[in-house]
Amino acid sequence: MKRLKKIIIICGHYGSGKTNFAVNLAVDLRKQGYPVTLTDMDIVNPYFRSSDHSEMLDSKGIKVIAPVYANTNLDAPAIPAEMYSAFDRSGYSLFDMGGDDAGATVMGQFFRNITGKEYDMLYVINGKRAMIENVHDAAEMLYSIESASRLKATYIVNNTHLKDYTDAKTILESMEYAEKVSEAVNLPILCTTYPVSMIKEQEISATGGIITQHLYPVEVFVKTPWEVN
Amino acid sequence: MAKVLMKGNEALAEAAIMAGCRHFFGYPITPQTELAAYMAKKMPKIGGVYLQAESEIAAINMVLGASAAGKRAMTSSSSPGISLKSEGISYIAGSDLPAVIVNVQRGGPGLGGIQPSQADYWQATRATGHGDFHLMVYAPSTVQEMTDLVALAFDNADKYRMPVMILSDGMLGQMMEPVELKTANATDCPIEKPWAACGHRNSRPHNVINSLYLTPQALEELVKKRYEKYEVIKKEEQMADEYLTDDADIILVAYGASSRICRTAVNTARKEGIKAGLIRPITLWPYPAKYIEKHIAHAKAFLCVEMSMGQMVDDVRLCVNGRKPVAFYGRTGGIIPAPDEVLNEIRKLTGGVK
Amino acid sequence: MAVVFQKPQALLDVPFTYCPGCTHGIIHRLVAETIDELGIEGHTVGVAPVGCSVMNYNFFACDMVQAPHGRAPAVATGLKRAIPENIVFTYQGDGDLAAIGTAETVHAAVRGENITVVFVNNAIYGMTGGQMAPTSLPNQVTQTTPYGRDTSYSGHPIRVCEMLATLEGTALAQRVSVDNVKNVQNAKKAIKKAFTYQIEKRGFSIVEVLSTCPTNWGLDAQESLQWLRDNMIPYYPLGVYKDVGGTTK
Amino acid sequence: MSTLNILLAGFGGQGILFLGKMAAYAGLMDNRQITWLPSYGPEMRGGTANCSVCISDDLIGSPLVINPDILVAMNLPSLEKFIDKVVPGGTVLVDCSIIDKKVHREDINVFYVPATRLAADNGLPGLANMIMLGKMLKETKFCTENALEEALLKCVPPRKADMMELNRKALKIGSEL
Amino acid sequence: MAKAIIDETKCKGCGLCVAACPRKILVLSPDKINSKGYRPAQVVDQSKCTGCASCAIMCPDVAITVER
Repeated sequence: MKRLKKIIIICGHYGSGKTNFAVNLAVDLRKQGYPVTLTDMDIVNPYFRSSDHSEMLDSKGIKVIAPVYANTNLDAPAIPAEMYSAFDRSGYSLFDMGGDDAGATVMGQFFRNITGKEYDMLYVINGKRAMIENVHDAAEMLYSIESASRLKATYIVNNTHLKDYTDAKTILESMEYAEKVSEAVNLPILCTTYPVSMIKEQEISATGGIITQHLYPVEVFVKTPWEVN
Repeated sequence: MAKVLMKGNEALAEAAIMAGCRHFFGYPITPQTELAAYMAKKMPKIGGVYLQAESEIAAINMVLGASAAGKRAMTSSSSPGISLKSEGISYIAGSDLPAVIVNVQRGGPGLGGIQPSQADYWQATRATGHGDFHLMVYAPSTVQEMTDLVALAFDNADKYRMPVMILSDGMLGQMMEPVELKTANATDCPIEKPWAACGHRNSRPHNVINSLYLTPQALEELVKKRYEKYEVIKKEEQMADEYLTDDADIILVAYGASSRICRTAVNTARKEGIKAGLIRPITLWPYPAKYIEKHIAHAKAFLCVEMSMGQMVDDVRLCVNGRKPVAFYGRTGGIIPAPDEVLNEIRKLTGGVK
Repeated sequence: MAVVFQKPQALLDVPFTYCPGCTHGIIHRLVAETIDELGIEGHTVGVAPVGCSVMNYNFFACDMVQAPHGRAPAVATGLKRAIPENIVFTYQGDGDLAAIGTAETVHAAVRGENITVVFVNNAIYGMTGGQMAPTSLPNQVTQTTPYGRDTSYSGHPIRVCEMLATLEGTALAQRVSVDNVKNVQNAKKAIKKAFTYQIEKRGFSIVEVLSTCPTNWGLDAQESLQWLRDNMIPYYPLGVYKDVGGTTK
Repeated sequence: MSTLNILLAGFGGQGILFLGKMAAYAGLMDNRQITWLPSYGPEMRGGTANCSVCISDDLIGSPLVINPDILVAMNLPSLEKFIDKVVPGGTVLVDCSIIDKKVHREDINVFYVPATRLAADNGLPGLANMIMLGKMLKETKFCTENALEEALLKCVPPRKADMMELNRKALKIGSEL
Repeated sequence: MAKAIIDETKCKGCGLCVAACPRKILVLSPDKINSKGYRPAQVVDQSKCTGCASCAIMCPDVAITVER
């Protein structure tokens, strides 16, 4: 996979799998020996957020910064001042933005902290996710995220999946969708993910299709309580 | 004290005043309006507060405020109004505040009608608002009992720091009976309330009344603690009245107005040689299970009679737990079952009528 | 050297949990300074709303009661009627006061309820993540007006002070802002006047404070103040909308 | 007979509930158990009104009178609605100045009282109810005379003391019919 | 001589004080990073401070004490 800038912002439609991708990328970069910070900027969703995985990330030496009331009973979207520090840290700093333009709006207040710095913003898409399955809608969504966050995306991450029903065919077929989105928004595709616990890379090649994108194996971290182990 | 003739609603109001209640917040709704009118007339004369709120929602929250300040506070309404109060009741329970809420039930659902009903049993005993909590629920069946239970309701609300409901109905609210008002010297804050938010006077740390807990663990712990208290209440506070149950084959179970009908039906059945008896729950939560348990061995069948499509019968069946048949008879929509209709059901159970 | 500015006593030594640059903190401080200056902390009870400032019961040193959403004026009414010798104030946001709690607000004013309302208007729902508030401006983009607030469809913003000024029971209705030093000082005077009116038993007093929401506006702290000046003040002019006048202090 | 069930029925505004209250208080003054239960439509005035009064030596079960021992009917719909419910041997008082229909049951005692006309003739407007009560006392002896006088003292508020004599006069007219 | 004392543990680095200071003697620290990793406000030239308290008046976190 292409080498990314030190500041990596992950955005997308809520439910597209942003958080799971962000957690995988953080773990991956940490494994390569870099210092890694993961900032949970999601003040919109109360559940299924990267700070849910703080303990695991912590044990791997990944610094997590979360909203003040993340994982509490209160849904006040208070941003801790510590979030400013994420723009100054050594190593990789990942930002898991909340879904949609709503999540992206939160990034707006950090505009000055990021101007003049190099960053990559990854737009995570899922061709099976209702509301962005249509290429036009996926493009619209990106534009509204970009305008709310006052930042520009640099890559597309094709994270198409259907949860338990994901199979090699789902992955292969999604590549065409990703390409269309890529063309529509004029952004390169960084990778296409596949859930490594469910599908082997060979199975995707064995479908007979042509693999046009970099395949990136991901663990499924974001789970419902009854899916654990 | 000499007996006087009073309407149920007036008796409730006077009893509350005698129990030390000096803060009443209401909103008119038939058939409980006399209660508010009585308070409006009486409170200014004794230095108390009667305030007509802009809605039932506001009224219950005024109760929350007065109770948070440490005072005995009360509100009353009828079925549709109680639905509106349910938000505030949940907050009162979640903030461990005492309060007395009166429901003079009428027919429902929706606007329903103004005639008496007992169709809010589930609402009172199962879900008077969102979240895990209970109210103590008292069901008077005479005007005299309306007065006696109000005093008890205030005492227990303070003792257990929880909302208590008087679940009455339009018939009891509107009817007159002789009442003996027992003199009481209660004040509006008869017990120490060190938790009250009434100004710390620079002599203690600030008190906070709230129902928000930041971690699910803290919230669970608190709710569990409240449920331990509920267990104590279940053990200590069950109340029921029994009538001719010792040798009864057929045991009727009814509360409030319908228990009055049943008493008449039991008398007639006895004249016909049918051994009928009546258990009349006075507390609906905690449900007086032990009174039913006593008679499961000798009773041949139970008959639950309600002014609803059958709500309390669930609790009777839970108590009897399949050991004996439990039948149900009810009228709804504001219709009061007639003693003859109940008698017919008793006859059916004894095999007298095929 | 003398200390000329420090944390007021009526604020507990607990860091605010608001976003950086959120002006709730300034308004909290003004209320606390007022309580200090009037020497009333020991007999003041505050009512916390539902909204971002729901946890302000952890910040104010006086006794506090947390109310259901929108019901703070009703809870305050109950408190004030029960302990009339105490000072009772509510601290409410725009959703709490001007949407779900409109009836409670209007009728507390109608009754001339002798309480003080501190109304924080930032034209958006902060707590739930940036949805339309009753005070959101025409054409303002929020989560629930993604194409801008269309007044012909979603209705018009409420000007609370202007509305309450028409009511007999209102003793003081004043709109202030905290976007610069001078305005903060004016806001302080208004809040102090409102509390003083309560002490003098003049009836219902409300101070509407124009405030910011950097997080949900997607602007930094300074840009937010500018947005307030450019957009909110023209729609919500600052000033005294009703004042029974003649305060003795 | 340990329980006497009385049903009073007519239009709203005829003083039906007051009539019931008088009967109930009279029972109370005789130291007996009593209940009083009104029933009316959603409209406060002008609709039908009826009132159940039970007077008993024992605890009263149902306060709702379905089969009355005594029925006082002050309009036609009330008479038609309740006449078949009266227990055999029971007593029915009909205001015959309003109801021109006769009762056909043979097993009950029916008294036709031109109460409304008598009230008007004697300058006692609105006191037809008290004339009916006087007649009811005479025919059923449901309470002692003394108790009825005491009930009057309880039921007529002091600020309407001038009404007291008029009420007494109406009761007397009824009891002498 | 006047003095503005900034409590770095309370400062959230929002910068409202920087904009409010009429003498322009406040900055968000260009080199210092506090224990939580971000740049708190600091006074660059205390000698120019007049003790007007504008910074403290605009501080949403009551992080500034002013002496004069």
